[in-house]
Amino acid sequence: MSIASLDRIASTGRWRNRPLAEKALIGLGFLILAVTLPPWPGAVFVTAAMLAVTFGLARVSVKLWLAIAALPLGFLIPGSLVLLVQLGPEGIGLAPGGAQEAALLVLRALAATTCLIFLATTTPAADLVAGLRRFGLPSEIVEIALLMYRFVFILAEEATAMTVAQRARLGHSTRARWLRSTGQVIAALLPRAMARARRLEVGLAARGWQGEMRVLSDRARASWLSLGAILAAQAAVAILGMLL
Amino acid sequence: MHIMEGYLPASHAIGWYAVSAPFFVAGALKIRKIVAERPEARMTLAASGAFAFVLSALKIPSVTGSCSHPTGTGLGAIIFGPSVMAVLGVIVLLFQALLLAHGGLTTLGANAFSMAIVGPWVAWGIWKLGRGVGLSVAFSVFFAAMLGDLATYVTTALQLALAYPDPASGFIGAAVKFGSIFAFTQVPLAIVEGLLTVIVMDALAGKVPDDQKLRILAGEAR
Amino acid sequence: MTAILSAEALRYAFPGDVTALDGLSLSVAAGESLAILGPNGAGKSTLLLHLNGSLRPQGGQVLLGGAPVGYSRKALTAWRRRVALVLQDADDQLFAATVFEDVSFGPLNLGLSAAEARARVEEALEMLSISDLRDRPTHMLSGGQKRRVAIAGAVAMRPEVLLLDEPTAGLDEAGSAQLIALLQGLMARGMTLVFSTHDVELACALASRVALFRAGQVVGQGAASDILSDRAALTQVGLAPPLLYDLALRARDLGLLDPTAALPRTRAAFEALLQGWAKR
Amino acid sequence: MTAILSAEALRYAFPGDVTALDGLSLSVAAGESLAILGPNGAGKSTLLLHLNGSLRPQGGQVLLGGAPVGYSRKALTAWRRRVALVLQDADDQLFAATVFEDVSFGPLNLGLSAAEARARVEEALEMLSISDLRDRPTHMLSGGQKRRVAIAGAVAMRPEVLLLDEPTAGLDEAGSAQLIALLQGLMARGMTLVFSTHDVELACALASRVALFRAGQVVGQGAASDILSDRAALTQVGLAPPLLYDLALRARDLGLLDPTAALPRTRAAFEALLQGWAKR
Repeated sequence: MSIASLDRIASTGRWRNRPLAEKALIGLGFLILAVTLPPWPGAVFVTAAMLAVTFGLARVSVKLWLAIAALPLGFLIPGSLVLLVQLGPEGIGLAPGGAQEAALLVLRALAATTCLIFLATTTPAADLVAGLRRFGLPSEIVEIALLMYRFVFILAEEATAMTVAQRARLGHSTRARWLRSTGQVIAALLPRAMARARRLEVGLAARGWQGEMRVLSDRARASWLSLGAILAAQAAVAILGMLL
Repeated sequence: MHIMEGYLPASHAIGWYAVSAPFFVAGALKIRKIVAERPEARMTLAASGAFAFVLSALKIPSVTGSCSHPTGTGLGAIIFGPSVMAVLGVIVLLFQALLLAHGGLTTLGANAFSMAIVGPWVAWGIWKLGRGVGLSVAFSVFFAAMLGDLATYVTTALQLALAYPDPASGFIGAAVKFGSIFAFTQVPLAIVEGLLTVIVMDALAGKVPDDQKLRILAGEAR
Repeated sequence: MTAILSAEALRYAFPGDVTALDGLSLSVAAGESLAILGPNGAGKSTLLLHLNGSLRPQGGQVLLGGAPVGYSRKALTAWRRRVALVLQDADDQLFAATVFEDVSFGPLNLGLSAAEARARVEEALEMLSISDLRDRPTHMLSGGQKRRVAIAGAVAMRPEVLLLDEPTAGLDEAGSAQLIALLQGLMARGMTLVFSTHDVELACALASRVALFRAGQVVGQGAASDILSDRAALTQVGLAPPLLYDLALRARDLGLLDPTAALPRTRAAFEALLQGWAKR
Repeated sequence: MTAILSAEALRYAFPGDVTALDGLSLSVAAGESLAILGPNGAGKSTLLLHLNGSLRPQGGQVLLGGAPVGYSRKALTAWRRRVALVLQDADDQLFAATVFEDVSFGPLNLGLSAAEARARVEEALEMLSISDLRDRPTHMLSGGQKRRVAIAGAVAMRPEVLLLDEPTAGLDEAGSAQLIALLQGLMARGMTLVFSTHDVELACALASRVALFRAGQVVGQGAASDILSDRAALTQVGLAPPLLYDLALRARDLGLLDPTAALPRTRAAFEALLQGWAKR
């Protein structure tokens, strides 16, 4: 997955224009349930609910979802297997109850990951960060984060182009050459990032920038009804997860 | 090494948020002050953060054939200073979670502690120490980046061990287990990152100084 | 003809003694479309940056409505309210997450109410034919779309003068043609345009007046039809007349065209000449 | 005619299902100069990135010298030794402090000795007429100079095929003309050129053959003179014939020009026609 891939999926997806509050409540609400409910069966319910919403309602492609999930799974496999063994005075052995602990961990981590991927595939990161303003994050920090989001794609494109150019001239054909070439890309990127920052300063000053970065938002508002329905569903999952 | 979403129990997730919060708040206050004095610092800080993000997305073909990535921790700390890096690092981690599903939201506090706080402070400390005792720039940069990197990995391993102590040997045993999976394997990568950072700092030293900025501004002279 | 904006004996050198403007004077009249035409490196962008106060001259001065400008924050704000600048690389000017949000930045900076700002944004989106892009993420737009969004962001501030740096650079034929038509639409509504370019064809299509730049100086200026058909003047800045003018001038030399007849500005106009020659 | 490089039914889509190549096939013959002509967003750059293995097709295959290519590190190295790529933005490909160092990057990566690499660099600098810039810092060059340095960096590897993405984008008239002349010089030495452009005039000046691109497919190809004078074919990709062709075609329709006569490719050639008409 390249940097722009997930963002593109979120920006072009079917749920792009659904109210932010709805998506945030679904993703974050279930995420909280995923890590607080007993993994069995709570996390299983969360996983089922999230996958249903992600694939059934938001219509995220299963193939893309799997490609995104590959990275966290790469962590989860060694991270759960390690619980199977113990280090005792007599050396390495099977941990008693390790299998169960690992299984519960896998259930919880998977449930939480489905929530994260739901958010990532339905909501552009910029929308989520902009929403942090309402949670009291200082506007300067939010603005820096949003500008960073803009710069990330521009710089990533430049870095990719530089790497392509170096590969074309065989700059990555051995490990030593790779190291030198990558160092050169990074070194070339930093002054370019700073130059971009200065040009943006000129560009925004020309638009009457006074030091604050206010924009009008034209986003859909969530209805209390839909938020209530989401909360009700989450309450049901919570109750089921605790009782069963 | 980012701890994945949902890997830590809720109590640990909250605990690490609490540990990281003061560093983030201190950095945020500092940034507010900088931005109040120079509004345009927003752009520079954002570009720095974006640079750190893109850096972390560059893949390193590691010795074992699998791919890892530089953390950029050392480079960032040396150039921008550790307190600002705490904030930029947290934003970078947030974007990594949302744009790459790398790391997570519940584990953001823990990842921020290892990658945006411990790593930069260690790197910055070693850099200052190295320069202080008269080590050359290249060696100071190398050790700062390498040890900053290693400190990050070791912190991650300790965080995991704290969450999942070994049934027989407790925290120590778990630290060895997680260390052998998530930290010791990273030693060659830390060395690579050290070397890479030296190359970058070296190349940067030969780059355009600040007084060229207007030339770049004017576009034509680019 | 009153000058709405003028530069008087501007001097500017970049660090390292790279002279960009070398005592340059130029006036912009209200309602005109002025092309700043010259090769790369002639100081065109540097002049535009001076005309809205992004750079401060090391010598000479800029006059706005006949009065010397100030460089205090307040003076700059008032100036930029009247004179908007669109940079060559739209990525240097767009920052918000969506098109609508981005275009609203300028109007809000003017201190307008949300309702008023919204009306301005709608109007600007409409004028640049990008109303359908309003919810699109800015970083996912094509080059031509980004350019139009950047212009909309400037237009939404309802400036008197719009400065554009290489407005069609990087656009393909269809994209250029569309942008030229949109800019002509802005002119029809009374906007004053000043644009830099190294493309004589663009100058021919869009300019009412042309100033020739070389090495930080104006080496010739006048009505577009005069300057763009003046081979000698264009040659000294390393350019040639637009192809149609060039051929028509040649035809005039050969007696195929009446010396008093207007030169053809479009393919269609030249084809009309061909028809005349075919009938002879 | 043997194809030195060819694409067979290439498919490529960017994440989010943006199709860039849609079953595209195209062959490059040794010694030709092939223009990949189409509007922005037609998939031109994406094809070039496939032709040197920078992107891997999701369907179809690339053939080099008739044999399917591999994507192992070794195969890619051998491939890129024969097929060089120059990107559109020269700033993306200059890394070293000076021109000489930068051009030596490729030869050194080929594993050549210092002496041999030096000879290659000198030769490449010579071929691009930039020997006098050898010790200049790369960041102090003009746009046109940077472009030539980037091409020299590719030429120094002595590839058989040179792929160029929008080689004259952003250059002024003089810069373009110079670059076109230099590229013609490379062709004269037997280099095969493949370049992308949305500029029919560039295709007219440099290409021996033209492939028309639209929406990730080749919708027409043939000798440059045929394709560029085919109004219908060009119109379907949103382009028009080069101005001179267009006028000459019109003249042909009007009976001013013999239907079998070659169309004028330069201003001088058209002026010769004008002289003919003046004498009638």
